[in-house]
Amino acid sequence: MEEEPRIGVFVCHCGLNIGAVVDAKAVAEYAATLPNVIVSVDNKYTCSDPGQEEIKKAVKNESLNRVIVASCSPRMHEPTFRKAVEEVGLNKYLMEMVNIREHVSWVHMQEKEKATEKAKDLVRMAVMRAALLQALPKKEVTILDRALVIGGGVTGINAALDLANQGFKTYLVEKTPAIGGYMAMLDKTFPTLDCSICILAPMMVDAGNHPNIELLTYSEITKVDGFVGNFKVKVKKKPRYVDMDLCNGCGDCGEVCPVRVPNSFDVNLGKRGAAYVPFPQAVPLKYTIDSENCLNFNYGICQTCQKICPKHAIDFNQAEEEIEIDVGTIVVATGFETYNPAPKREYGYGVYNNVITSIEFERIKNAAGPTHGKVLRPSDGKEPLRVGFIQCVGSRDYRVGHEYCSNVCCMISIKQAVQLKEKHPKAEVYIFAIDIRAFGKGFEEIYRRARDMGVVFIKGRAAEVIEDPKTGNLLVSAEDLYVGKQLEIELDMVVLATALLPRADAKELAQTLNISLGQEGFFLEAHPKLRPVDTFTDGIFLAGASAGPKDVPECVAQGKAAASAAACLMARGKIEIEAITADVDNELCIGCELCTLECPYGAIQMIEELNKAEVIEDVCKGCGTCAAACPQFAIFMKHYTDEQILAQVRAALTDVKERPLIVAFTCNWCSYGGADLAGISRYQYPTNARIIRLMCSGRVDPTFVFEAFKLGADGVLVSGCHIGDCHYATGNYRTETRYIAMKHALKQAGIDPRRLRLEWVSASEGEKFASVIREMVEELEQMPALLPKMERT
Amino acid sequence: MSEKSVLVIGAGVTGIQAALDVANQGIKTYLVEKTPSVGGHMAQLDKTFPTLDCSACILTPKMVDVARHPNIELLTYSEVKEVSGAAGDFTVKIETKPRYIDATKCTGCGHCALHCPVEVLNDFDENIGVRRAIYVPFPQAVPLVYTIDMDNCIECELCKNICEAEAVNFDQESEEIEVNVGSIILATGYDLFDATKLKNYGYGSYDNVLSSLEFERLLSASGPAGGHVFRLSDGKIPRRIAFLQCVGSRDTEHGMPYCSRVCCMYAIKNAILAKDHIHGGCETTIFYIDVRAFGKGFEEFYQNSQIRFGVKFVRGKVGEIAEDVDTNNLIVRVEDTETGQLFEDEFDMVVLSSGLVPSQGSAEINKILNLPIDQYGFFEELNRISPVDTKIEGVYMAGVCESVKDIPDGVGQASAAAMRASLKAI
Amino acid sequence: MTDFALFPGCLIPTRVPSYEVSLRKTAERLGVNFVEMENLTCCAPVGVLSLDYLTSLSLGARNLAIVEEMGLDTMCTPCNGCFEGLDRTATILNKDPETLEKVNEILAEVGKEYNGTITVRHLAEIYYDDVGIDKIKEMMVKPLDALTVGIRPGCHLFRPIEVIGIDYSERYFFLDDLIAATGAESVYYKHRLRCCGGLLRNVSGDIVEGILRKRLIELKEGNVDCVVTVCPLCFLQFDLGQKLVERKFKEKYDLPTLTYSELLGLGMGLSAEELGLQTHRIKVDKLLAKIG
Amino acid sequence: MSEGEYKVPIKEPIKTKDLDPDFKYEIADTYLGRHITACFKCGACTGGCPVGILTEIYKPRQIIGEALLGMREKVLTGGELWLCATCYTCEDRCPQKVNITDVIIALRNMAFREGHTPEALIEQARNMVETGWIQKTTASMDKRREELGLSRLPKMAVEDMQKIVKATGFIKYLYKKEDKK
Repeated sequence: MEEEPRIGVFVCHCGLNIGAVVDAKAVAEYAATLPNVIVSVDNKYTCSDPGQEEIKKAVKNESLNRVIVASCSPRMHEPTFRKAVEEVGLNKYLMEMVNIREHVSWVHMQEKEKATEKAKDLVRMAVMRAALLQALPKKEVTILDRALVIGGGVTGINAALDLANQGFKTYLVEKTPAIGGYMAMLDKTFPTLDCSICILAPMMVDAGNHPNIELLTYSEITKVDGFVGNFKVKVKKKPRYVDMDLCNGCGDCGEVCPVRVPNSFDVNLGKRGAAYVPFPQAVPLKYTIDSENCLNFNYGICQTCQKICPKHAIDFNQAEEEIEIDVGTIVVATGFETYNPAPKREYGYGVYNNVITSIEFERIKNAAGPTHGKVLRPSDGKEPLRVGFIQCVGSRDYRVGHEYCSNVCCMISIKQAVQLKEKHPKAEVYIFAIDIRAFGKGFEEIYRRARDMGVVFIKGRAAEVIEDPKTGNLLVSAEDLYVGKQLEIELDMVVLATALLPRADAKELAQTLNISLGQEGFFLEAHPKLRPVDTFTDGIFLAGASAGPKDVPECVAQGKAAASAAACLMARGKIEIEAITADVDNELCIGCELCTLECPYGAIQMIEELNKAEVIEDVCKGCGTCAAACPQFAIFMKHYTDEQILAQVRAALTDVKERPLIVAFTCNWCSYGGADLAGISRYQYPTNARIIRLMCSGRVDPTFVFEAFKLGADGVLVSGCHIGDCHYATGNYRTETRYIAMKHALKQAGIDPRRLRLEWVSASEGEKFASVIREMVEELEQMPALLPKMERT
Repeated sequence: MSEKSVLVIGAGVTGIQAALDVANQGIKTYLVEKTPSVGGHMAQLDKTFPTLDCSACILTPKMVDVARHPNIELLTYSEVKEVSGAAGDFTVKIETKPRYIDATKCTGCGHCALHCPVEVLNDFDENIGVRRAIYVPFPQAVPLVYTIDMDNCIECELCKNICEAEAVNFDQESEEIEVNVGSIILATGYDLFDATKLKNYGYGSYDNVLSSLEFERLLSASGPAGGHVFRLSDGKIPRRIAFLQCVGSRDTEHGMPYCSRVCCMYAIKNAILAKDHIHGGCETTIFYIDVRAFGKGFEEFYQNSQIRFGVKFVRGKVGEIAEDVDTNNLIVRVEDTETGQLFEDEFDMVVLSSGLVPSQGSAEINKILNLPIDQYGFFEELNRISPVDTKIEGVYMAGVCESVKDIPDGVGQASAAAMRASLKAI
Repeated sequence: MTDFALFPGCLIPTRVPSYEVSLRKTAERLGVNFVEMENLTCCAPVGVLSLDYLTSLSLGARNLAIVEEMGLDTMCTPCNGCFEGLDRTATILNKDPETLEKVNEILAEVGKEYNGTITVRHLAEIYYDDVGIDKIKEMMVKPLDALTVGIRPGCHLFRPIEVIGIDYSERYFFLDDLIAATGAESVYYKHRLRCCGGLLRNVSGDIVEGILRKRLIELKEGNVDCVVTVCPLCFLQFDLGQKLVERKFKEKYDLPTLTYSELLGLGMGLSAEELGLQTHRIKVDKLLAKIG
Repeated sequence: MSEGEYKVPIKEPIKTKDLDPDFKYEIADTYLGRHITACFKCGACTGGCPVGILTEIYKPRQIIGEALLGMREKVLTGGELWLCATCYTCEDRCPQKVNITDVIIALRNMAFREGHTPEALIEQARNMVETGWIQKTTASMDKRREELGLSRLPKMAVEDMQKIVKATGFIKYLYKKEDKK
C-alpha cells in the first residue's frame, strides 16, 4: 500500500427515504470511530449539488484518498459519485457505496433501531473494504460507428431512419419477410383515424432504399458476442428460395401456386399461396416460398412457379446463410404479440364463430384485408348491425397472469366503434369496460364523439358470451354498474380487445443479448426516468412495445430517443468501461489449467513456454469465476480481490448484535437487483442479512463461505441469476457445482448444511428475495446455536 | 464537432435531458430558464410514481450535470426576447434579468437570507412556505446563487453588509446576449389548472382544500414542513384525506375536455405517501371517474395501493364540498355510482387533483415564435409521424408544452427532440 | 330609468298579496315606473313546460308580444317562476328564428306576433342594477342594523348559469349587498343557495317537508332573525310550509319570513300594516319589536 | 335468518327485447334533450342534488344512464322523473355540459304524452286552461287584496289561452280520457 488510507464517510438522509428509518447522524458519528476514517458527515441529499460539493471539498481539504457514500443503490448513483470524486482527482475505483436505502430503510420501516444497527454494520464492512481498494487505470474502448436495429416495426424503422440520417451505417434485422410490423396490419390509427399504411408506407420505402440502412429481412439474431462499442453479431438469413436481386415482385408465382394456406398476416382469416408476399405494400417487395407448405419440398412435385418466373429468380436449393456483422450499438425494437383469448372459455373465442379479436376486426375492416374492407361476420357473412366490444381480455387479469394494463385496447375499441357507426349510424354498438382509459392527446375528443354517435358504454367486465344456436347470434351477460342492473344483450358479433404480450421469443433474445426481463415479461429498462431507453448492458438500447405496451406516437418517440442515445455513444467514439478484470500472479500459478476450463469467454490462456496462465485483458469481462476456482489463490480480481471480500465478511461478523446473522453474497446483475426491487416495492423482511455485492455468483469462493461460518455466521446465502440468465453465460453453473461440494464439506465439519442456501433471484423477483430472507431467518431460529468450538479457532 | 449550436428553452427535467443529449453529441447548447434555478415542477415533488423513487435523487444529479457540462451554457433567470432567421441559422436575443447578486462571487452560503428582514410567500412552495426577499427557491437549487426579489426588497442593505464575498450589487443591470443557433427545442412545461374556477369545490375559500402541488410541497422533505402533513387551518394532523380527480380536466365547462393523464397516478402516489408520512396512519379516499393506470407498472401500483396500503377508491365525481364553519372540516357530497349510494362524508383535508394546462412560459415564447397551437394552448406537431417537430422547421418541442404527459414520456420525448435538433446542427 | 312592464304572475296576486303591495310602494318611492299589463295569460312555468314544450313557449311568447305592443323593451317580474319561464322563452326565441317562426304560426291563431326584442328582468335585478345600492341606502329612514338575515334567493333567479349568466357563489350573492344596503346583516349559513323544494309541493309531501326541514335547521344553525326572499314560492314554503314542518316533526323554528320588498318597506319607515305583514302566517311581532 | 327462509325478489336480467336502442336518439332530437349523449355518467349531478340526498330512489345520473341504455319503459313510467325539483344545480356542475334538468323535462314531455303524469300537475294544467289561473281563485283572495288597497284579481285572457292550447295539441293529451272541451 503506498499511502496510509484516509477515508471520508458521507451518510445520506435522501430526504425522508433513509432519514425517516435510519438515524443517519448516529451512523455518521459511529463511522467516525472506525479506523482510518478522517471525515464522517451526514447530508440531506448527498446526490444533489450541495451534497457533491461537500464530498469534493472534504477530499480537497482533508486530502482523502477513499470516499464512502452510504445512500441509495450503486445501480442508481455509482456513476454520479464516481464522476464527482474524479473531478477532484480521485480515481473512481476508490469510491465505495453502501446501500442503506433499498436494502435497509425501505425494507425495515417498522424496525428503526435494528435498521440503524444494520446500516452501521454495512458502513463498517465498507470501511474495512475501502482500506484495501486500489486505483485502477481508465479502461477505454473505441466504439464502432455502426448500429444494429432488431425489429422492423414502426419503432425500429424510425430508430434506423434517424441513425442513418445522422450518418451511421445501420443494419435493420426483421424476422418476417417484410418490415412494417403490426402497424402494417392496421386499417386506421386512433385518435385521428388516419389511414395506418399511408403513414407507414413512406417510412418503409425510405428505410428500404436509404443508403446507410442495410435491410436484413427474413433473418434472425443467433449469437451476440463482445461488449459495448464492439458487438459481434451472428445473423441467420433464412432461405427465401427466391433470389432477391432478380425478383421484381411481379407476383406471377403467387397467382399460379396451387397451394392455399391461411395467411398469418391476415391473422389466418385470409389465404395465401406457398409463394407469397405478406401484404401488397411489403418492403422489400420480394416473394418468399414457404417450404413447409410448398408441394415441391413436401412431395417433390409442381415447381410451376419456377417454370413460369420470367426472371428465373426461384432457386429451390437456396441454403440458409449466416453472416457476421460488427456494430457499436444495438437498438431492440422487437414489439409485441396479441393474446390468444381461447383459454378464457367464458368468451367462447374459437368456439363461437362470431367472436373475434380486435386485430381480426382490424384486418376485416382493412380494404387490403380478406373481406376487402366490408365488415362481415364470420358465421354467415352477413353485415353485423349489433356489435359488442369486450375490454381487458387477458389484461388486468391475475388469473391469466397478465396484471398490467395494455394501454391501447380502450382506444382501439373506441376507434373501431366509431368506424362502425360512421358506416351504419343506426347500428347498436356496446363497449363493456371497467375504466375507459382515454388519456392521450385527442383521446377524450374521440371518446366524446363515440358517445355522441350513440355508442353505449357499459361499466362492468363482461361476464360471459353464449351463442344462440339457431341464429348464430351471441348473448353477452354483464352487470352495468352505471345503472346497477344485470344485462343480457343479444349481439350479432363480439370483438374481444385482447392484451398486448411480450413476444414468445423475448426470453431467448434476452439471453442472447444478456439483458434482463421485467416482471411482466417485457424487457427491463435501466430506470424508468433516469435512463428510460437504456438497458443494464451498456450499448444496448430499448424502444417501443418491446419494453411495454404503448401506442404508435409513443413508439415513434421512443424509437427516436433510442436512436439519440445510440448516436450519443457513437458520436463520442470511445467509452470508458469497467476496469474490473482478472490478473494471474505467476509465482503462485502452478499451471493446472483449471481456470481456462472455467472461463466462458476463453479470456485466460496458458503460456506454453512458462506453463503459466495469462489473462487477455480486452476479452476478460471480470466475472471472477476463474479466481474462485483457482486452488492456489493465484488469480487477483481487480476491485473484487479475495482480501477485500474477506475483509467485508470479517467486518460483518465482528461485535454481532443480532442473531441469527446471515452473510448474503449477491450478484450485481440479478439478485442484487432483486434485493433493490424488494426495496422499491417496500416488501418488508427481517434485518438479519448483511449483503455483499459481487459481479457474479461464480465469484463466491468456498473459502469465503467457510470463513463466514468459522467467524460465527449463523447462515450464508449465495444468490445469483437463474440458470441461462447469467450475465457471464455460465457463471451460475459453476456456483451450483461448488454449492453441492460445500454442502458435503459442511456436513463433515459438523455444521447443519441447511445453514448454507443457494437461491436464484432475478432482477424482477423482489418478493422472492424478501421471502427467501424471511424463510432463512425462521429456519435458523429453530436451529440450535452454532457449536462454540467453531468460534475458538 | 461543429460551430452550430442548439438552444433549449425551459429547464425542467425535459429541458435538462434534451440539453444533455445534445451536448453529449459534442454540440454547443444554450439552456435558458425563466426562474432562478433549473429543475421545473419535478423539483417540487417528493416522490415519483410508480416506483416511489425519490424525485430529487433522480433530478438533482442531472441538474449538476447540466451546470457542469462543458458544452452547455446555462442561462438562468433569463428569457428569450427575440428569434429571427431560419432552420440552421437562428439568431436569438436572450435577456438575463438582474439578480442584484454577482453570480461569480456568490457561494450560496445563505447568510444573507438569515439576516434578511423581509418574509414573503414562496411560490416554489405553492405559497404554503415562506422565503426571504433574498432567496434561492429550494436548498438544492442549481446554480446555487441567491437572487434578490426587488418587488419585496426594502433595500435595507443588511445582506450587502453581511456577505463576505461582497456578491450583493444593487445596481446590477439586465444583460442581453445574442446567440446564433442551428435549432431550438421548446420545453416550457405546464402550469396547474386554477381550481378557484370550480366554485362548488371551494378552493381558495376553504383553508383545508389544497391543490395537488400544494400537497406535494407538504410531503416534500425539503418542503415548508419537512415532510410532515398538517392542516392549513389549524395545523392539526389530518386523519381523513379525500383526493378528488378530474378537477378541471375532462371538463368542457372550463374549456379543458382533455384528460391530463398524470393525475390518477399522482393521486394514488400521494395517497400512499400520506399514509406513510402521517404517524398513526390516516384514511385516504380517492373519488374518480375512471382510474387511468395505463403505463408500465401503473396497474400493479394501483392494485397495490388498494391491497397493501388500503387506499379507498370511490367511483363518483364529487358534486360539491361544504365547509363546517367551526371545525374547518369539509363535507364532501358524492354519489358512489357503483352502488348508487349517496354519501356525505366528512374529511379533515381535501386534495384536488388539478389538471395540467400549458404554462405561462409557453404563451410568452409563442408571442415571439407564433407557432400554431391547438385550442387548449399546446403546440401542434408537424404530423403524426414526427411528434417532436413543430410547424417551423428547425424548432422542436418536448414535454408537456406539446401535450400532457408524465416524466418518463417527457424524458423520452426530450431525447427524440435532441436527436432531431442535432441533425439540424451538424 | 326606463319604464318596465310589470308582469305580476299568478302566485303573488293570489297567495302573496303582501309582496305585491310592498313592491308597488317601494318601487314608487325608488322612482321605478311600472306599466300595468292586461289581457295576460299564465307565464307557463316549469309545471307546464314539463308537460309540453311548445305550449309553454307559445304562452310565454304571447305575453312577450303584449309588451312589444306596449312599445316597451323590458319586462319586470317579481316571481322566480315567471322569470324562469319567460326568460327561457325570450332567450330561445330571440336566438332561434326557426322556433320563433313555429311559435308565431300558433300566435297567429290569436292574432299576435312576437319579434324577439324583449328582455326579461327580475325585480331583484332592477333593485340592484337600475336603482342601485347607494339610492337604497339614502332611502333608509330606519336602518335595520339590529337584524340578522338569512337570504333565500330562489333557484330560478340565478340558475341555469348558461341561460341567466349571473355570476354567483356560495359565499357571495348580490342579494347580500341589497340586504346590507338596508342596514341588516346577511349571514352566511350552510347550503344557503340550495333548493327549498317548493315545486314538488303536491307531488311528494315527504320530499318537500324533508328538504324544508333541512333548510330550517341550517337557518337555525346560522341563528338568523328572519328569512328574506325574492321568490313567492320560497315565501310560501318558509311561511306556510314552516307550520306544516313544525307540526309534522314536532319542532319549533319560529322564523319569520319577509320578501325583500317588505324588508325595504320597513327600512323606509312604512308600517307593518301598510306592507300587509299581517297576512303572514308566522307572526312578525318579535321582529318588529327588535327593529323598534 | 330467524324464522324461515330469506325472501329474495327473483327477477330476470334485462334482455335486449326490454331495450329500445332508438330512445336516446328520440331524446337527442328534442331541443331540451339535445346533449344527453355527452354524458359519461360520472355522478357529479347526483352528488349535488338536494332531492337525491333525501331519497335513494331519485338519482339524475341513474335516469340518464337508463335512458341512454334504452330502458324506455322504466324511465317514462317509473315516476322518478317527477321528483326533480328543477333547481338546475346539476346543470351547473356537469363536466360535459349536459343540460340534465332540461333532459328530465324532455322525458316528462314524453311521459305526459303517454299518460304517466302525477295528478297534481294535470289538475294545475286543467285549472290554467279552464280559468287561466294555476290555482282556483277564491273570493277571500279578492277580499284580502282590497284590504291591502290592491285592485281585484285581473281577468286572464282565457279564450286566447284555449285557442293556443288547442293549436299546439296540448289539449288532446290533457283531456284524453273523458274528452271534455
